[in-house]
Amino acid sequence: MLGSGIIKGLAVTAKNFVGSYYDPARMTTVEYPEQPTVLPENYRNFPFLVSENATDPMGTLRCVACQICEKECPPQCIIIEKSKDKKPDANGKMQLYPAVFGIDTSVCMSCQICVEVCPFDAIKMDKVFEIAATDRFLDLYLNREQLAKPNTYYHQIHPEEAAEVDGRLTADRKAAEEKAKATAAAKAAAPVAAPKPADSAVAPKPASPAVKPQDEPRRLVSPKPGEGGSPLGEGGPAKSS
Amino acid sequence: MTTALILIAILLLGSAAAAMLRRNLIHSALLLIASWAGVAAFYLWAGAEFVAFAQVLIYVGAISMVVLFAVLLTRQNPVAELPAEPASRMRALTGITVAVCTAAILSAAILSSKFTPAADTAPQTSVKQIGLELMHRHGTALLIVGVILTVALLGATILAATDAKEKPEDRP
Amino acid sequence: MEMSDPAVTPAPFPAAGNITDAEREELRRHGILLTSLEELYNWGRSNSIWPLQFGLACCAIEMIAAATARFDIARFGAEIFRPSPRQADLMIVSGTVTKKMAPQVVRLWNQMPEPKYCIAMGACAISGGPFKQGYNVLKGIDRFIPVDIYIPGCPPRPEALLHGLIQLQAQIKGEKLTGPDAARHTRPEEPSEFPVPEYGAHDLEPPHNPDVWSPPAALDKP
Amino acid sequence: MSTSQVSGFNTQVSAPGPFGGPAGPTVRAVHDQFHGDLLEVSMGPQHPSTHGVFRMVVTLDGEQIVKLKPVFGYLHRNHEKIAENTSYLGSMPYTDRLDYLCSMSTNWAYALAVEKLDGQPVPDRAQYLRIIMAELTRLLNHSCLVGFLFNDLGTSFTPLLYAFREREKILDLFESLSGSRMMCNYQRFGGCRVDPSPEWLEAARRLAENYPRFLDEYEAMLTGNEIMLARTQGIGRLNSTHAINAGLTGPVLRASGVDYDVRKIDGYGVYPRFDFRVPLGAHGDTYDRYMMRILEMRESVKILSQAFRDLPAGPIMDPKAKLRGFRPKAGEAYGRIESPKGELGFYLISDGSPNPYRYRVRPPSLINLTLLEEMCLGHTVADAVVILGSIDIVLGEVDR
Amino acid sequence: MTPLHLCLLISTGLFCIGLAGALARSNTILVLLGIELMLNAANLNFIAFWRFGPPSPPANGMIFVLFSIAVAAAEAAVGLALIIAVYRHQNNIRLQDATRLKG
Amino acid sequence: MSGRHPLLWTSRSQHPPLHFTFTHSTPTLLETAEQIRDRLVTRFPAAQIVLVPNPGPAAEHSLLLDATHAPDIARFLRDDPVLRLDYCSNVTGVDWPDKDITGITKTSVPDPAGGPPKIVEQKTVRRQPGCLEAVYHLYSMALKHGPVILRLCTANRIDAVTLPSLTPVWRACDFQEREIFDLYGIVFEHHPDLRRLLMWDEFKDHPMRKDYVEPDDYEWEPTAHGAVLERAKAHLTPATTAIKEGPKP
Amino acid sequence: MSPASDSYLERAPLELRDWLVQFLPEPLQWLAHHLITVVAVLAVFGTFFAFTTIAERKLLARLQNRLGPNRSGLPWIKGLKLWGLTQPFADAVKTLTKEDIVPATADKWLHFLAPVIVVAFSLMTFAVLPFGRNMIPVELNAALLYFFAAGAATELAIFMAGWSSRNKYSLLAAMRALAQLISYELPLILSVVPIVLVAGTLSTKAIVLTQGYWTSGFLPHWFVFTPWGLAGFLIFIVAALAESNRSPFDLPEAESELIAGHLTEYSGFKYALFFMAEYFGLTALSALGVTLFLGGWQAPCVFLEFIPSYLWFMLKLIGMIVFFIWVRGTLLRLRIDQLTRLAWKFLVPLALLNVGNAAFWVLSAHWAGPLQLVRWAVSFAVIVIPFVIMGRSLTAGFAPRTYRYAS
Repeated sequence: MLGSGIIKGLAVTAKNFVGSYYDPARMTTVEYPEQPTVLPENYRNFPFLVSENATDPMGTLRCVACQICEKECPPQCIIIEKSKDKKPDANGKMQLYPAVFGIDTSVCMSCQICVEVCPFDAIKMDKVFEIAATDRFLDLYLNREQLAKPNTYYHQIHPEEAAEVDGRLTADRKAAEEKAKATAAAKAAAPVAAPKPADSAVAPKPASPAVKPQDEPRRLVSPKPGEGGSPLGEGGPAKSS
Repeated sequence: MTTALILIAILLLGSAAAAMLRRNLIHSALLLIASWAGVAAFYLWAGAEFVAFAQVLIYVGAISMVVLFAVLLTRQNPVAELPAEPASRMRALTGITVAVCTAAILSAAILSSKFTPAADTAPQTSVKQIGLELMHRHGTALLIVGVILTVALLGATILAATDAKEKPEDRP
Repeated sequence: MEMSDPAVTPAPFPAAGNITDAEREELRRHGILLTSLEELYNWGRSNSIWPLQFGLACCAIEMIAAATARFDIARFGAEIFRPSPRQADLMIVSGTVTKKMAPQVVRLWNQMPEPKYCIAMGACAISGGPFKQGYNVLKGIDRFIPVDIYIPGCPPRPEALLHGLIQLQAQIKGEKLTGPDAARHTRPEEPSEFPVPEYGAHDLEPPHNPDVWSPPAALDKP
Repeated sequence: MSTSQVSGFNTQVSAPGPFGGPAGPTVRAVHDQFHGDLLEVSMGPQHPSTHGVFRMVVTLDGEQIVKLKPVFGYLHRNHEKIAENTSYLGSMPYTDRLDYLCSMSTNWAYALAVEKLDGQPVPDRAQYLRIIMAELTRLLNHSCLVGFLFNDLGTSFTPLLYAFREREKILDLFESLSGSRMMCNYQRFGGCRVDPSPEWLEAARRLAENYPRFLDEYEAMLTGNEIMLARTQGIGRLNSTHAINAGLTGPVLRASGVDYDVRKIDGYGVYPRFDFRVPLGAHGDTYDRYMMRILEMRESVKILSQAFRDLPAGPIMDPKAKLRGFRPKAGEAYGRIESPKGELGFYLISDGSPNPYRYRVRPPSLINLTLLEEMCLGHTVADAVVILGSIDIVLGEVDR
Repeated sequence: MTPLHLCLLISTGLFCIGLAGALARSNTILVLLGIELMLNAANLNFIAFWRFGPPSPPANGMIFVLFSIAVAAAEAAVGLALIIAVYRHQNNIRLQDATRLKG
Repeated sequence: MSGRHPLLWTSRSQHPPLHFTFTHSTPTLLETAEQIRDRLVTRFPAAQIVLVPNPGPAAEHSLLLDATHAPDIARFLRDDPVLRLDYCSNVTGVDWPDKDITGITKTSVPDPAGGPPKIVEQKTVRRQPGCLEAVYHLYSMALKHGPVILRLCTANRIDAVTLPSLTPVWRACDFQEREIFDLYGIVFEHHPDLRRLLMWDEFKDHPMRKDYVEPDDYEWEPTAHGAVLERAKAHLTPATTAIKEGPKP
Repeated sequence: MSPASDSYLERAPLELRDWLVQFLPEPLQWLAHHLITVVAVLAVFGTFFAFTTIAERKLLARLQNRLGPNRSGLPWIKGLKLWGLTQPFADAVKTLTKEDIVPATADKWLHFLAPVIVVAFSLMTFAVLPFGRNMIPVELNAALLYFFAAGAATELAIFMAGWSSRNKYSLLAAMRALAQLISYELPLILSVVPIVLVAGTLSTKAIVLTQGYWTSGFLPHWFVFTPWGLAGFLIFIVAALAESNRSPFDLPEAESELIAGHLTEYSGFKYALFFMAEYFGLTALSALGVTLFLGGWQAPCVFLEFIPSYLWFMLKLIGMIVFFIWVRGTLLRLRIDQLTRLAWKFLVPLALLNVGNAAFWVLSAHWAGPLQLVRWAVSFAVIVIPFVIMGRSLTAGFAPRTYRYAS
């Protein structure tokens, strides 16, 4: 009969109306700012750099500025500049470190490819998503200092993954140590060669002072349209074809 | 009492005259609706409540819709009427002359005639009374009107609904 | 009008000692009246942000998701997505703005009545995002219209949009009606409509609006 | 290149005055033919029912459509050009953004094409996982599509919100597995990225088990509704010959009664091991297209339950598969899958370098629109919106 | 001057405006509307006499007006239908052009 | 003709089919590409039909048709009862720019001294003119097989860029050919409605061509490197230097 | 008169008014009397409008398993949420202060007049509605006629809005509004005719009074509890939905088709006026439905009469509106031709039959005993049989289908 379908539909919505008062499967609204969002462990938003030590993040970055992630990043939102000097890493091996490491979160597509390709477990995905901002450059471009977060933080946000990574890293470290011991033994056996002090240096040195001057507040330089100096502001309909 | 009447008359005549003068057909139609509403106001003033509401219901609610529909369906140019040609200017002049003459003659006749003074209050007529009157004394007329309406509407439908394309506007 | 903020001492008066108590009282009342009006006005606007029903790409789906049962943007009174820009307060540029679409976006922005706000949602709307290398992709909607809030992410979670909305609400609540830091829409010299770019033979003409957008040359060391 | 020829084809209809004043030549021609007053309405690119930034230039006689020209390109993000300048792996996250409702199946299509290009085998467990993801995606896409369709039909968002309520449950699964709600970036050449935990599989199994209950309620709400029947039955009819010739695929094609499902034809992945049926329509109208989705969802649930039952143990990634520095052999390949919207294909030409020489997406959404005008002619604006909704397009894929 | 005189004068005015419109305008719809105005003028008279005129059977004036309104509605419907038919035929609604009965 | 096709320039065709395990199957073609080619050659003796082999593991070989006969051949393929290729799945445009081919001819020059003949390598650089190509993937819905791949090549990339449209044969080509016209600039003759599909009508370039240069709407990017940085350098005045390190959080 | 009419609560509003009026000089008392009534009606229904909007948003949200607006709070006081009940006032502040845009090409006067007219006329309809015992703003003999006459003008305003905006979507909406009005005015009026026939009056007050009886104290003699009344009520509801442009008949502002229809070019306060008028229209029609079919302000049982009549009226009114919201949350929209077909081929014949049915009811009023049963049976049959037959022909060709699967 005409209207039976309509009544059936009304019954369904009525059921949902009533259900929304007692049935949690129906009432799924999360009162967002008050009720914190529960993010799954695998959640990824933007990358961050893992540093071993919370007190000296810059000195203990795992990143060795190999620039693989910079090359592999599909939208090319990572910039790395290698340092001129070397620092010992957690294994005590002398490594380069990033003098500049920047991620433009206004471009990043959270694809996690940088994490996947990183051979050093130095870059991981963060879970922070409440980063709405009012300035595109000042707030959304993250530099080394903003990106560096300690390993403990990593453990906090991705416990299982971090444990697995740590296990792997300690295994590597052990292997490296044994290897070093072996070589040392070999070297000791060998008549020449005194052990280098760097090999036994376990404690990482504090950050190189060379980096410091760059860590100063940056400032946006806007071109002044009136002064005919910089052509940058105009951009202009430059036709290249 | 008379002041109200004069106000109503100004609304009624003014909007009717404006309607007839406007170039834009939609404006004309809307002004005419105002004029019909003025007529209804006159009825209300005269104490013919029922007729006033019927006037609004039928004129403002139905006829005006049909008129607007007709205007929209027959729109052609943004300018509703082409610039006046000599012939149509002639027509206009004739029309206005005839109307003015008629107005003069009728006004003269009205002003010269004498009527018995009216009762102070409006004749009390309830809706029920009207209904009974309609059904009894004017039953035949009612029937005839009904038949006319039906035939007219059927005719209108047939006229407007040519090539099998039925349009809802043809059934007021 | 300078007394909009009661915390600020009225400047045009020569000295505080010259005003009588009655006058001071009067001034205070004015200030309170104005601030409470301001507060009422901002309260109304911040609690009734009707977004334009306007989605561009992937982020639009997350925008819809923000309006659905789980996240329910309605809690903030912002679920009335108006399809007509005439009734909208907020334009959420959700997704990639292509050069072909950019003139329409600017036109829609122009059609919105003041006070109006713009949220650039997602990487594409902010800077062209992952697609910024594309020949048909506009590198950020802020090249043509002013943006109030940027929400990075690709796409941002619905919660991130809500977070952006809360920030916008806070921004509206802090707006002043008068004075030097008055809200944009109260200043007549600020444009409400922006020139619509035209389709050119190779690119949009102009490729950006220099009045709205002047990219920094670099982040410079002092 | 003769650019003058390009402009010669510029038959863009000029915008008429509010009352169909000076319109373009085509409109005039139609005017003479139909002898009525025509109104040209441009629906989109910002329109509530064009499912994104799609635009239809519609010529109306009263409310009836006498001409409809789709206009594309408002979301042309140069996906193909970018992919030709990116590594094979780098294009994977971009495929997420093609059909942004079904990133999992788009991922698969691309992975399939690359695997075909390189001769890369895939472990069994990964194949099963791919099927699970693809069918979950189908559930998600179809239920959302039906919601959007009802929205176009004029409900006040209710069915859409119910669909999104279920979608959130699937998205939660995707998120906990791949890390992202929509842009999963889950498939890799030679397998999948993450192995789901037993709890995840249990949750997914439970979801698939409960899905028919949701579908029943969903159908009870509006499938039998008289208004729904009157609005969709007999609207936008499409016969099978035209549909085949126009290259339509997916539920739109099957609604016209053509038995063509790439899952059955190609038997890609491990689909031949699954027992499922392909529903076919008889009328090719909007209602059939709607019902195809509903019935396919029920079949998807069946596939899912079989997949959860038979999911083998083992690696999820071919150990020889390369992540970095991947250079497939020179050659070309066309890989296609049955995405929820139809046949989604990737055509790749490799010259042996790390970037594809040519990267082409065969977008089902775009090609399914080929017959939009024919389907809409003679119907009203309200129907055009519904017909468009029933085709199921996603602009990311249409314009790429 | 009694109210009746005034009413009748108003009615005359309305009638003549309608007459002028019907005669002077070349748009068919306006001509029809002019005629409607004239009918309304007649109705005004009915009510005026019913209210202020010599005693008559109760409600007579009102009933006449009701009939008149009904007829006017019929007239409008037919007239506008005719206009639409004419428009379909000759693609405009100018009175001068509608001179032939045969197509 | 055969030597002209870009896929035949290099020695790709010498690869034998590879052995590998493939977990996904493809629908089998009722006839191999060679068989189809042979049948077409007998049916259309005037037509030039070249088998373009696919050296990759997919081994989907294609048929290169000449432009004049292409519509007839296409119609034949569609209606042929053995093939019934009623469904054109995919139409792709490909740009093959001009390329310098370095050929090495080895000639053994007999050593006048009577030793073993000396092998002299002679390098020849041949400028191979490029072309624009349209690739059609055909399937049969009736017989459920496929794909048969057709290729059509334009004479060059500059002025002779017309190809016959196959839209009259398969409606499915409609939008795809328009897209190729838009992005590659191939003009399809007898296409019912050849307009730009994705870019706006006023647009003049063909952006998917390999030599397309984007308009330089440069803006400062914090993470400029590679090509972007090169482009940025043109805009940076010597006075300004981009420095990527900012304030501490 | 039942004793309930003497209760203090019942008399309170009227006595308050009389008390206020008595302070004024004699000649002004008439004016003040009416002014107070008007102000009271405006205030009550203005507030009612505000809460209808929030109720609609919250109810729809609950239907859709959401929470709906719940945190608007109050200005000047931080941290107060008030369950979002102040949401309409925030909206009001916002819309009032919003820039008013008149398109350059628009017909300025009509564009301005349309919202004014629509609100004015939808408010005018409230004049003849009896909100409670002795609580009727204007007592008119031809009250029903007045109601429909005033209501007819609102669609005219929608037409004006659509036409004057010079927007194609608006114009299409204007055409739709006209077609809809022409189609649904008739069934609406025809659905009311049986009431007039049985009650023998056009006065709303008298119609409510005729429903003020009970069988054995708890079976009220509301018209909806008769076969013809039920049928009339259903037709009335459908036609009222159509008249107030509510889903499933919201064609003039069909969002998915015509952007916002006739409202597309309206912003700020003018838009708010339309919005207001829509809700006023809905409220007025619901109130009319309550008056005509649901016994107006009458209590459903004798022993519930202690609750004041105006509260009963409000309760019923809220019930009607909730029903309308429920329908809106569920149903989808008709197409314009289906809309007119439903009116002309289904509702109008059914309503005409119902008039005949009511006539039979009046003629058979004296039947008693077993004849009473026959009377009910006949009356039901006269409605149900044509309903089924015409319903079948209306949905002819439309049915759920079964599908085959590929082998």
